[in-house]
Amino acid sequence: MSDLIPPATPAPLVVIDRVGKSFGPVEVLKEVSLTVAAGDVLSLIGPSGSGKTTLLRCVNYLETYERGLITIAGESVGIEQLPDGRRRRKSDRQIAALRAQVGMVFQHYNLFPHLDVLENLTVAPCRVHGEALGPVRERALALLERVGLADKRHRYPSELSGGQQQRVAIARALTMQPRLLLLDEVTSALDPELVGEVLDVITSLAADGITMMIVTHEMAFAREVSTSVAFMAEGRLIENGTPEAIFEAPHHERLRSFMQRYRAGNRL
Amino acid sequence: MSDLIPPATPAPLVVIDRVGKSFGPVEVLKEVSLTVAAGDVLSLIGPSGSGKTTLLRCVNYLETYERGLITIAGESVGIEQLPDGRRRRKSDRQIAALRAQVGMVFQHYNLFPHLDVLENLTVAPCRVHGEALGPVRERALALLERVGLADKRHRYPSELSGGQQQRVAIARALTMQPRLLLLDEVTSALDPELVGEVLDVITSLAADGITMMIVTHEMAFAREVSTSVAFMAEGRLIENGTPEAIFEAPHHERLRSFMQRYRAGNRL
Amino acid sequence: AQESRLDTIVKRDKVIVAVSSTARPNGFIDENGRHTGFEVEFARLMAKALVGDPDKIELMTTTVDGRFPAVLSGKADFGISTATIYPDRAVRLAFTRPYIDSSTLVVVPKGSQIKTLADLDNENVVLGSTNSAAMVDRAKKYAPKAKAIFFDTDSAAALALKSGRSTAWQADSAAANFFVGHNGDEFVVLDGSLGTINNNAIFMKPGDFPLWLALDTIVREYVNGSRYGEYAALYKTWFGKEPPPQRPFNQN
Amino acid sequence: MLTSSALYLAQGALVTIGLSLGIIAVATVAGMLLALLRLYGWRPLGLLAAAYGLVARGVPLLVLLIGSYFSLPYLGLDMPLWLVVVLIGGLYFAAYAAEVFRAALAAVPRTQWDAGRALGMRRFQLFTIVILPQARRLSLPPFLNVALVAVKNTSLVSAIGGWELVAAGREIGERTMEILPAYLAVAAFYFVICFSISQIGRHVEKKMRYV
Amino acid sequence: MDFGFILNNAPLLMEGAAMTVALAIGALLGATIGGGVVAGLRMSRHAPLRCVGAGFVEIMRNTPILVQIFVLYFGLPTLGVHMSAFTSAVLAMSLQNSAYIGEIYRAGLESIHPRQREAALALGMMPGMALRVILLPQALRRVLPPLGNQFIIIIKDTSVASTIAVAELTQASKLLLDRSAAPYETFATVALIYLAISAGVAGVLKLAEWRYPVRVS
Ligand SMILES: Nc1ncnc2c1ncn2[C@@H]1O[C@H](COP(=O)(O)OP(=O)(O)OP(=O)(O)O)[C@@H](O)[C@H]1O
Ligand SMILES: Nc1ncnc2c1ncn2[C@@H]1O[C@H](COP(=O)(O)OP(=O)(O)OP(=O)(O)O)[C@@H](O)[C@H]1O
Ligand SMILES: [Mg+2]
Ligand SMILES: [Mg+2]
Repeated sequence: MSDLIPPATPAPLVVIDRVGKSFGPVEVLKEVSLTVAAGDVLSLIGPSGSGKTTLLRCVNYLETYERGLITIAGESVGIEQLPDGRRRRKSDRQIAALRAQVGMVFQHYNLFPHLDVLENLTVAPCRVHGEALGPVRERALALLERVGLADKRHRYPSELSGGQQQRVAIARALTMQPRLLLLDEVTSALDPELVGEVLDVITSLAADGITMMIVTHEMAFAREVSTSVAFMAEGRLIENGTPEAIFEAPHHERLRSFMQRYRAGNRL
Repeated sequence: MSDLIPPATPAPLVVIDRVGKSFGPVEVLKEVSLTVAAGDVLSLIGPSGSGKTTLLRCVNYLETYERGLITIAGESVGIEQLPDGRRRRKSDRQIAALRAQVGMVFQHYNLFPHLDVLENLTVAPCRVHGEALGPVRERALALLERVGLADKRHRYPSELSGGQQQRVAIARALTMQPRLLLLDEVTSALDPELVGEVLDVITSLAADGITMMIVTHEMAFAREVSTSVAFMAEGRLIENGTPEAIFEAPHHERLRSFMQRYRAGNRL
Repeated sequence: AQESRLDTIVKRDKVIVAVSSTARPNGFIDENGRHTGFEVEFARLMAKALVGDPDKIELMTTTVDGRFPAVLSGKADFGISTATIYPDRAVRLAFTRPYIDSSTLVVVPKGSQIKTLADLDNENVVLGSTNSAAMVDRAKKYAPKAKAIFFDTDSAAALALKSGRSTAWQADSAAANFFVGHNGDEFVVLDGSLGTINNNAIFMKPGDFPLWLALDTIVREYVNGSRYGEYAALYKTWFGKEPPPQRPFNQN
Repeated sequence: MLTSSALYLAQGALVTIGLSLGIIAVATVAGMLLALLRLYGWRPLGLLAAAYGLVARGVPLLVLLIGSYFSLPYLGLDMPLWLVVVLIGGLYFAAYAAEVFRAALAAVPRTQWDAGRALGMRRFQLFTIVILPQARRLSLPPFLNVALVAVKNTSLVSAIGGWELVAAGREIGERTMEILPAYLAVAAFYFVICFSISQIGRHVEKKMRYV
Repeated sequence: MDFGFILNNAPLLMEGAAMTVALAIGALLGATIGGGVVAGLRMSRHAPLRCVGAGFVEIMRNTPILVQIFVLYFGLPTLGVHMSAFTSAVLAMSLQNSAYIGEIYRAGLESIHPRQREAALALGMMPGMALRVILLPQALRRVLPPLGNQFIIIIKDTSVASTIAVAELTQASKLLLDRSAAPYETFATVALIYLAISAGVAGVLKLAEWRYPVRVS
């Protein structure tokens, strides 16, 4: 099984091994298997309701999964496989330690409304890692600068426009200096200028060796930024490969029709 | 002034006349003037934080404005200009009557969490306009069918994915059969397939003669669907015109640089 | 001048009396659910004298907190509810002459260190009682060294003695005798009474002379005069012994 | 004798239930009005409502009951006891309920108001269709608290000549001079009453668990 | 109305008021902390703990404080446990109000959108820290008004301690009433003192509300 992979080899950072999940009677993830190598940028694409968000949440163990196993750097996520085959939830401490290395940006931003922009960025590094405020502040301000919001550092989230909130959420995840970053439709509220900027940010992060999993609907973005692309539909992973393979030479019928719609939309 | 325009002439449906608005010390709308003819589809584009959402909210009087006047079909929105120059808020009844004719879809959907999907659609026509449930239900189901969610009619919003919620929100606004529809980044949470569908919906609505104001970051979408485009930056309306004029022959420096980024992004 | 309450009573052909339902044996609900007790039955005798029928009476049951407001507000015509005549009270309430002399007894567990009333004045004694002015004053006067604790009702004070929260309990003779009568194998009454005799009297709103005169006269006729026989029978029923002999009011 | 005591307590419990329901009904309506005044009302009226809340909550109910029941005759208002209790108790707990409702109403996000307004709802419609149903869920547990305190405070009516469960228990206790078993029996009756109310509350709360 | 005797007995009332404040402070602290424990149990991931929490809440909330106080004060000595009247009163009030306050905490926390907790967890916070740093500060503003209610109820519930011979304000007033037969003056005075104490607590809570405003957000 996947947790037998020795961590010394240049192993994939994330291994998703036949993961299944249901909400009540509804099966939303069906035997999804996928690996993400360290330094990879993986884009998850697929129609609405296909389970992309759910899969991302499982990688962070914000959602539990009933079947299969996810491992990050050889360590299983959230669940311990006991020798007798039973599954046991890991301790809160173990789960938190894992999450501290995995950054996540949500589709709904989920900023903390009672903290101002700067506090939103500094609260986790200071309280979770016990870092001193000074350097964290520096880092946070630099990140805010990078996303063009340094002047809004003392505003509260409710006083920001949608795109501004989105950028704060990205900066917040980055202030934790994660080794794996999960992004759920981070560009949806951004204008083309900013999409370009975020793209730059992500590219430079990739260059820094940060592994990323990105859920997105913007194919151009997916194509530009990622080293591999995975297509999901109805809870299954239908096809994955290099961006070229997926966009130029889709095998699967479902993916082909999806791409067709996309090209039809983009021809405009 | 704009409220002197006789309603008999083929007048513009929406007239925004030198509108200004501030949040405390921050001026977010500066002398914005714009007209939208009946049957027009206007796209509002511009960088994040430029005031697009705020302008849209003013048209619905969800946000008050301190300077200038907005009129819809010759009737001033929210504010009465008294002969002596003072401004007075209109009565709740007047404001509600106006809003009932103006549909709005929010960036964050704002569905009612305590009502199921169908109830979200029928509540306003039935309770506000006193229409009979029967025909409203028919209409609502037809709309749900059109956005591909007929099978989810008894789900609650919290059980839907982002894109599904987005589509319910669009259907909810349409059930009111508005003559003016305000859309705030309605395609941001949709995958390309659905963007295409929503596009179809919007095109057919335009064919039905419904006037629309659309805030969007997707230039391809803006170009395809709209009869005119307005570009905002830093609270000002910088330039407006036909899609061709804006996308092909931008005059203003600010718009040109914005378009450049967009093309750079889309070349991928 | 205002109409006297007396006329109201006669016209109404019924009296309204504030009494207690939680002070055995003076006023309580018996096993059959009937509201009875010495004071309640005495109230019926008052009704008999006032309107000619002991059953032409409406009993208004209040707690200690509400008994005085009940008559001051006029909700009740007068009250018979273990009210001791007390100088401070007489400023604001009108009292008739007393309808009973009661004494205060002290109950202790059998085998207690406390053998006499004099033993009460000791640091080790915890003296429980109800929270009435007379009890508080007596505790201060006769057992200043003892720790005094006060409860809302006699039954709570009795419970304190039973559970060891107090080592002695001072109570109205009626309540003390009743309790020891039921728990005779565990508790005894000390000899003698603590302090002087209390006078319990009918109380009413002040300033209504005709009513006061009528009530006072009726009480005199029961306690000292022509109807002593009825009073004596009532007394015997509830306290199991003869009442003090007829005497002029100022005797004690 | 044991059964007759139980019957006696049951009669008292019925009175307690009746008074409680009356008080809770008045408190709910009046409390909602007070909360509305404080949140959305004309400012001076809002301040007045706040002052009312402070005073009404600060003064013991016993004092209010005695003060009002025995003073109303002076004002020429000779209301029956139960009516005084329901009104005074209701207005008293309205002050508590108002705080609960105020917090719950304020917790409904502003975006919900926006959504309702955009659909052309007027204030009242918006409030009843969108805001109130959502506030109900948040207010339920603390409102249940207030309701249960109200139930237990009905025992104060014995001070003004009323009779209910505790009075019945005390009468039995004083008759036998055995107060503890009587009180335990009273507690059992209270438990049945209050548990029923809180179960209803929980059931409603569960049904509203949609977020 | 004649308040002369009240002035003469002012020391008695003041001593009573001081005892009332002492009882209230003890019970407020006990219940505020106990409420946290109760809410923790009620919202626990483990079903047995949730059951314990629910059972505690039902028993405490659905029986009168008077009976709980009697059981602690009169009942426990027969089991050999001796607590002073003051301790018994504070303990009984703390226990009962832990149930009430626990429910208030729970309602407040459950009203915070689950996404907030997720965001905190995703940043690597432990559940406890997410609670302290992210959830509680947001819940506080929704909880302050009902919490204020409960605090004031506690203050007035201290009067039950008079039934077990604690010389607090209500007992002092009953004595004064019994002595003077002046109910209106006595009640008015006592009401004012309770009002003053409650207003003090309400004032402190208003300060907190100033920091965590209760308004539509
Ligand atoms: N809490 C829930 N209860 C029941 N069903 C759920 C729940 N959350 C999600 N689902 C269902 O699971 C499916 C997958 O949802 P998910 O949010 O992962 O989709 P997605 O691929 O991210 O879609 P989108 O692109 O629209 O965001 C959807 O059909 C959704 O309705
Ligand atoms: N309540 C508020 N208080 C203070 N400033 C606000 C408030 N709401 C919006 N703003 C500011 O007003 C400006 C315009 O905001 P608006 O939401 O209209 O932008 P937008 O063009 O819709 O941006 P986006 O594309 O990111 O949604 C922003 O700079 C924002 O920070
Ligand atoms: Mg999603
Ligand atoms: Mg916007």
